[in-house]
Amino acid sequence: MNGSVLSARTLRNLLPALSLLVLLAAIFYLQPRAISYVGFNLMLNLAIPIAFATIAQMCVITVNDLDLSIGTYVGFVACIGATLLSGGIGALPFIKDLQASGALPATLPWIMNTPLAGVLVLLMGIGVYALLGALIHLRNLPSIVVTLGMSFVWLGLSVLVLPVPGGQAPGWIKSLMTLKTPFIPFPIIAAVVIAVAAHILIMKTSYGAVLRGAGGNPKAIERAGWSLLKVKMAMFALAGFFGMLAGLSLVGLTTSGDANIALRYTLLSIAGVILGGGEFVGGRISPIGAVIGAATLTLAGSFLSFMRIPPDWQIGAQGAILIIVLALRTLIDRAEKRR
Amino acid sequence: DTADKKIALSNNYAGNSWRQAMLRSWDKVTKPAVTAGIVAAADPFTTAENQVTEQAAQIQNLVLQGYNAIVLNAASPDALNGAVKEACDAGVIVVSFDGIVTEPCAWRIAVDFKQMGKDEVLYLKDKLPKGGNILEIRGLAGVFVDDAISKGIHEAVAENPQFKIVGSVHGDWDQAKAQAAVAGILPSLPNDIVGVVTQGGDGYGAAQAFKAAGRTTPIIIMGNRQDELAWWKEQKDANGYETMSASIAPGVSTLAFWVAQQILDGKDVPKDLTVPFLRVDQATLDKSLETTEKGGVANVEYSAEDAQKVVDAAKK
Amino acid sequence: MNAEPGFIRRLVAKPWLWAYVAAAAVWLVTILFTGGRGGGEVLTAAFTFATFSVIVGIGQLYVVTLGPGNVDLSIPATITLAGAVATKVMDTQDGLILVGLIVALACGVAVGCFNYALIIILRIPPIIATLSSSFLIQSTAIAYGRGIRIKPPAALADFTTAQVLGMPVLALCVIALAAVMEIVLRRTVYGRWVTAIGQNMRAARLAGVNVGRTRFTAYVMSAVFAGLCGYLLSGFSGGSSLSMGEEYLLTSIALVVIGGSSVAGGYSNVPGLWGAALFLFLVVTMLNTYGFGAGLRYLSTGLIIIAVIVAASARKATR
Amino acid sequence: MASAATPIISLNGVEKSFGAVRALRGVDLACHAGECIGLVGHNGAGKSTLMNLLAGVFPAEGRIEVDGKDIASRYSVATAQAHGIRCVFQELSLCPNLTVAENARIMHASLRGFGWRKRAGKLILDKLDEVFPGHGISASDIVGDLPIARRQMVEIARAFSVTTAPARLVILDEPTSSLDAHLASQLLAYVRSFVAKGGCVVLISHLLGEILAAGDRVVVMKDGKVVVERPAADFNRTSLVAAMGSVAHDEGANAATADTKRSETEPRVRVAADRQAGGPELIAHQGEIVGLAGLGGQGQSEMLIRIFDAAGKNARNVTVVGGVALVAGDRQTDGVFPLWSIAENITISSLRRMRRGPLIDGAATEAMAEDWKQRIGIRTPDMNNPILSLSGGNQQKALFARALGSDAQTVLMDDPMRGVDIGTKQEVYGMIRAEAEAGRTFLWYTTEMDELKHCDHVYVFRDHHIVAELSRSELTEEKVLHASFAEVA
Ligand SMILES: Nc1ncnc2c1ncn2[C@@H]1O[C@H](COP(=O)(O)OP(=O)(O)OP(=O)(O)O)[C@@H](O)[C@H]1O
Ligand SMILES: Nc1ncnc2c1ncn2[C@@H]1O[C@H](COP(=O)(O)OP(=O)(O)OP(=O)(O)O)[C@@H](O)[C@H]1O
Ligand SMILES: O[C@@H]1[C@H](O)[C@H](O)CO[C@H]1O
Ligand SMILES: [Mg+2]
Ligand SMILES: [Mg+2]
Repeated sequence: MNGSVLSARTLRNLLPALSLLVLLAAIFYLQPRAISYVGFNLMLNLAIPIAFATIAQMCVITVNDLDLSIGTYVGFVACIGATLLSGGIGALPFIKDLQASGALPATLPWIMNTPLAGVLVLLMGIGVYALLGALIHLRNLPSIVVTLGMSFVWLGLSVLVLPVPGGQAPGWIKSLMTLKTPFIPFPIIAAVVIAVAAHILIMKTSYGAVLRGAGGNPKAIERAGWSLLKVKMAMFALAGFFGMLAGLSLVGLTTSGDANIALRYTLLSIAGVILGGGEFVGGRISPIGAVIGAATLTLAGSFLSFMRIPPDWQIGAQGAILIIVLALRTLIDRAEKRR
Repeated sequence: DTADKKIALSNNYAGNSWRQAMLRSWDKVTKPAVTAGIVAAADPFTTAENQVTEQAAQIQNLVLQGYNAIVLNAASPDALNGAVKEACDAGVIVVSFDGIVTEPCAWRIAVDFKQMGKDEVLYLKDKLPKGGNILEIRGLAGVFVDDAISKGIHEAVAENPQFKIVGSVHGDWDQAKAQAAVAGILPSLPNDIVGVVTQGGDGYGAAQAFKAAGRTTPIIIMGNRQDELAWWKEQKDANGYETMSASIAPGVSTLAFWVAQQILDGKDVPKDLTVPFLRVDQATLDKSLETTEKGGVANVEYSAEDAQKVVDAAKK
Repeated sequence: MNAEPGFIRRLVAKPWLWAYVAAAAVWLVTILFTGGRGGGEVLTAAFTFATFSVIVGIGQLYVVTLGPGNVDLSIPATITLAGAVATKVMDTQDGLILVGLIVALACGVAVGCFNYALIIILRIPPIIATLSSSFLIQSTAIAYGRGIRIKPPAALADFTTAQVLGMPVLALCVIALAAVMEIVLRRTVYGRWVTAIGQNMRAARLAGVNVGRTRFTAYVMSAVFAGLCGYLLSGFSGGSSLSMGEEYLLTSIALVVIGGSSVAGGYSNVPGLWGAALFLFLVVTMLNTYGFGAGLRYLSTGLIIIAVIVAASARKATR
Repeated sequence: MASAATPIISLNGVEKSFGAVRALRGVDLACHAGECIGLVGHNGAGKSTLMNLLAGVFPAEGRIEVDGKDIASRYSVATAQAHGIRCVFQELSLCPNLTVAENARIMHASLRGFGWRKRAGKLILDKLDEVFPGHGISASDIVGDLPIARRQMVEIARAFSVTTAPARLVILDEPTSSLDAHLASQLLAYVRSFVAKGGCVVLISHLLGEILAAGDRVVVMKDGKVVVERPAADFNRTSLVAAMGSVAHDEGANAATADTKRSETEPRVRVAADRQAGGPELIAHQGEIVGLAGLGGQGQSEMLIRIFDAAGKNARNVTVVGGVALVAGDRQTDGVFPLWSIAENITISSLRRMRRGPLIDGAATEAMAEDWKQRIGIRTPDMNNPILSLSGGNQQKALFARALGSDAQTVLMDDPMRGVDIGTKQEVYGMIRAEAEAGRTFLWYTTEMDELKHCDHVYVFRDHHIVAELSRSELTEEKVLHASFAEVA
């Protein structure tokens, strides 16, 4: 009996990977040249920021909360990345306008051109996330409302920083994101590194067990003498950290910022966590699954594009593919149960 | 000869009448071109959600599928540069229009949105030399079209101080949204609003909001949508209402198609082309309304010859 | 606190109170700008537009009450589809108003059944099931109408824009609807079942609650209300458009939570929807009135929402 | 270290109120090394509250001395743990999403660094081997996958395991409520050996036999106060029950006596025999009390759920005539609606017949709640209080009221007496008997031999199959145990 429970669980854990493989097979069937070094580079490089965002969302879901602001936060980071982080305060459009109008001198003192300003703001972003965790815990607030509010805050800040899309990503991020690694395409290496790092951090470390436990039974964690406040703050700070990586890697790929760049990441990241086998409550999550989920979502887009759907139905087809991928999982799950 | 070349349309949004008209124009012009063997394929692709990241992925997929040229209505002028650069590096021609991109390797078919904003104010100046209070309805915040039109409006108002912008709301180019925003701000505005400057897709909503508030309808600049034109005509017939209407013609997508075809054909085409926006005036209203289908947008489509003329004009 | 008369104590204990307090505060700040001029008109406009969000908010509320993970993301697409189909069927003829209504509601029923089938047969988590189906519905709307704007029948347009003494007739109807739905939630077996499922689905099943039918009904109801909203909205704003539902995604969820219902399910109230809807409209109006640019407007909207929720929680803590 | 005479912890006049409810009204208690204190009292007497205080979960008024020093003001979970005070709470305190080893780590902050998982696994397994030999639990099992009895075993083992801080005082709040007799005796034996080695245990149980067998000293609580405190040797069952304020019932006075012949009529519940295992079919007639026996977690609950799900449907192999109601034993996951009042929790299954027009009749539901408050003795000032304000046993009573108050003809009971005090149990037994005589059918899963004696007919389960069928006259403890352990024996 014990053995069968175990194997059913392992199989369920394997499901995300299985759906990914099926999708890859379908892509190969439709477009054999997609399955190549160049093909993977093109199809998967945008999966990197999604994977980071999904991990960020997963951190929040672990403690039974939901982050509806991750998309706008990623956009905010991208805007900062394309301005403050590359050229300091001097890179902000309104400073440039002031320079153009002659209100400010053409050459600015170094302090206004140092990327340190960007680093500082990004660190503050993580700090804000930690504070949100604290606020949500101390006041026992529904995270959905707080992060819904925050989604407006981040969007507003982005629009203030970059009223019109633009800016320039720092060169080092651009070159990192377009790295041509030998043999194995960079996005695949990056995905594996992200998955393994997040897995070790959350699933393998001893404090990781406490963090996840706080999702499973917060009362038990408190009764064992841990501070739930610290746990919440840690998880939200982690979300802020991974969200920051998402924004930076995204701006490295797009090379410039845009306030509306990642609105979709909110839903995508939630879908990624669920596709990866995570659950909304109870601290049941899987970092590896989440990264696979992100890759699946990205590849689903490629698959559809290869299918050449009539224009009217292109949007619908994306819905259909989500349904099919998840239905596949249910079918395997059912078959396993029947056995 | 481009008979074996494949062209794709990458589109980031299909959820309004302008975009639907754009897609229809594309079909109308490219289908015969494919049948005639001018190009091998001209497939349109639309992303599910209006998102830069999704469109970037779409462009990359189109490259993988071996399209020789991508005609692009971009979700962002800068944020797609990474994907566009990759496409160029892979030898794919990228021609952007309406939502143009700044990446130097791509071609741009631009409409001078700023001028469009200016013209709206200049029209008001013509009609109302004494000036007065005006209300501005903007588009989607953070998108460059919104910024450009608004800049033009504000510049022209600065040059004509008899006008004063007493309120500014975002209607997101959506008439229901515009209606709600205008209805909300109207009560706080002075009674003597003489004009409403808009960006397209929001004029009808504004008219409804003025009507609901029981205020006299000022001169509302329209945005070429059929419902806007129809409302205008109704008013005109009833009480001689006068205004103007302007927007980019959705058929620019077909110009972009021909430009891409010519580049593939080895023709020398300048990177930056400008087309005038399409303007409807009191005199042309009836005719424009007649040729605009229900639910559509006043439109012009381009033939290969039209495109050639635009290119030649730019070379001079 | 003990000295307070019972009525006030009970009122203060209501979770929806804060939405109204916030709405009133924002309204006052707005008319402060004009020195009190136009206060009534602002309210009229607020009621007019809040009406549509409340209609979909009610459906969303029932779904959210079903417990963690339950949410209907297909509301915007359903609004669009129902609006498009209804206007096309009515084809501007007053005689077909009822037919149009039935068709719009039928669209809702179809969408609701489809959503629930995804959730129950394919076991797809509701958030993803309804998101996926919303893409399919949106495509259907595009393929069906291609964004064609047909004018609504005049009688429908008149009804949706009618006012008595500055109060929109439609708003009065929806206030009545909200009252009925509040009674359904509190005082009927169905309402209790919804709330029970939201707290503990397994326990509900073992207590004899017909879990399947109850959830099914909630999802269908949500879609039907979205259909109704699409129908009325196309009447109100002079026809349907492909983007007419877009803003109701976040709004419908925001109404539920700002209105004082629990996002974790099992604990909800309908009156809060109206407070929250008025509040959200008035916030935008206030910021527009004060001439805030888009950036500051977003920023302030966010901070105000957080402030309201923190204030509401302070009340809970002192209770 | 303080001298042996100084208590590990002593409480002086501690008080605790939850709003209007005064849960503790001045309690004195001292726990010394080398003794097992048996703590008894009616449901809601304040036992769990007192233990939460000892474990530092919430603050209280009064004097708390640990090792002779007054630390009431800064007493917390962390201080308690540092002084070797551990608690197995009445409502399980494991994280269901974590493995057994990870749950051990939650308790032991020192399990960290490289290889912590292995060490945690060994720690917990060694202790499980020691307390519950043959437990069948593996360190990598996800706790949520384990049946409730095994979860309880893990939690107990975790409380006794030692890393940096010693285990000097272990509080067990109804540890045996989910354990069968066999596991319970293993635990009690371990408690004795722990005490013999100088540890201290506070044992709370409603099974007085356990208290008398394992306790050195018995403390009786009533209405938030300690009313009696004497050596266990001074008590027998009857005197202990008397001390608690209930009248001891003659063993089996209410139990069915005559061995009624099974009816020939069509049964209310029939579950076809398992073809592979070849056991008997399960049958329950109108007015019968049918017991499902065996060790804990042998498929009895699953059988009840199967029958529950089959009601009103055309299920394969299971026929059920008429409506069914279920009394959950695992009240946290199967029974309680945590956001609701006691009244709402009780009436949920009966709403359909308490309608006036389309609306629920408020007066009728209120009357039903009040009626059951009286009939089953729920201790609360107001039935509109939240259900979670009730003590564990009283929550269980509310679940009973829900099922008995419904119009179901068959009541399924999933080890329903967990945490119910002895006085109430006797009353409920009586109620069940009376309801059965009035025609109701009961299917009763229980791990307590005493309760089987109330049944007309008993099916013994082992490894998800029915392995024996005993009529009232055939029922003996030996036969049940024999069937339960057939393979071992
Ligand atoms: N053991 C369980 N634990 C948690 N949820 C469950 C369990 N069994 C069923 N459910 C959920 O309860 C819901 C209803 O399932 P069920 O088959 O009991 O429906 P029902 O109420 O009997 O419906 P109907 O009577 O209309 O057939 C489903 O969403 C299912 O996922
Ligand atoms: N969190 C709480 N809020 C309000 N009242 C509470 C709370 N916890 C306990 N009580 C009340 O305190 C009293 C003592 O409860 P406690 O749980 O200590 O009883 P108990 O002796 O453990 O009972 P049982 O044998 O049923 O477990 C009860 O009246 C209970 O209703
Ligand atoms: O993209 C289009 C055009 O930019 C138009 O000018 C305004 O409406 C938008 O939808
Ligand atoms: Mg059922
Ligand atoms: Mg207790």
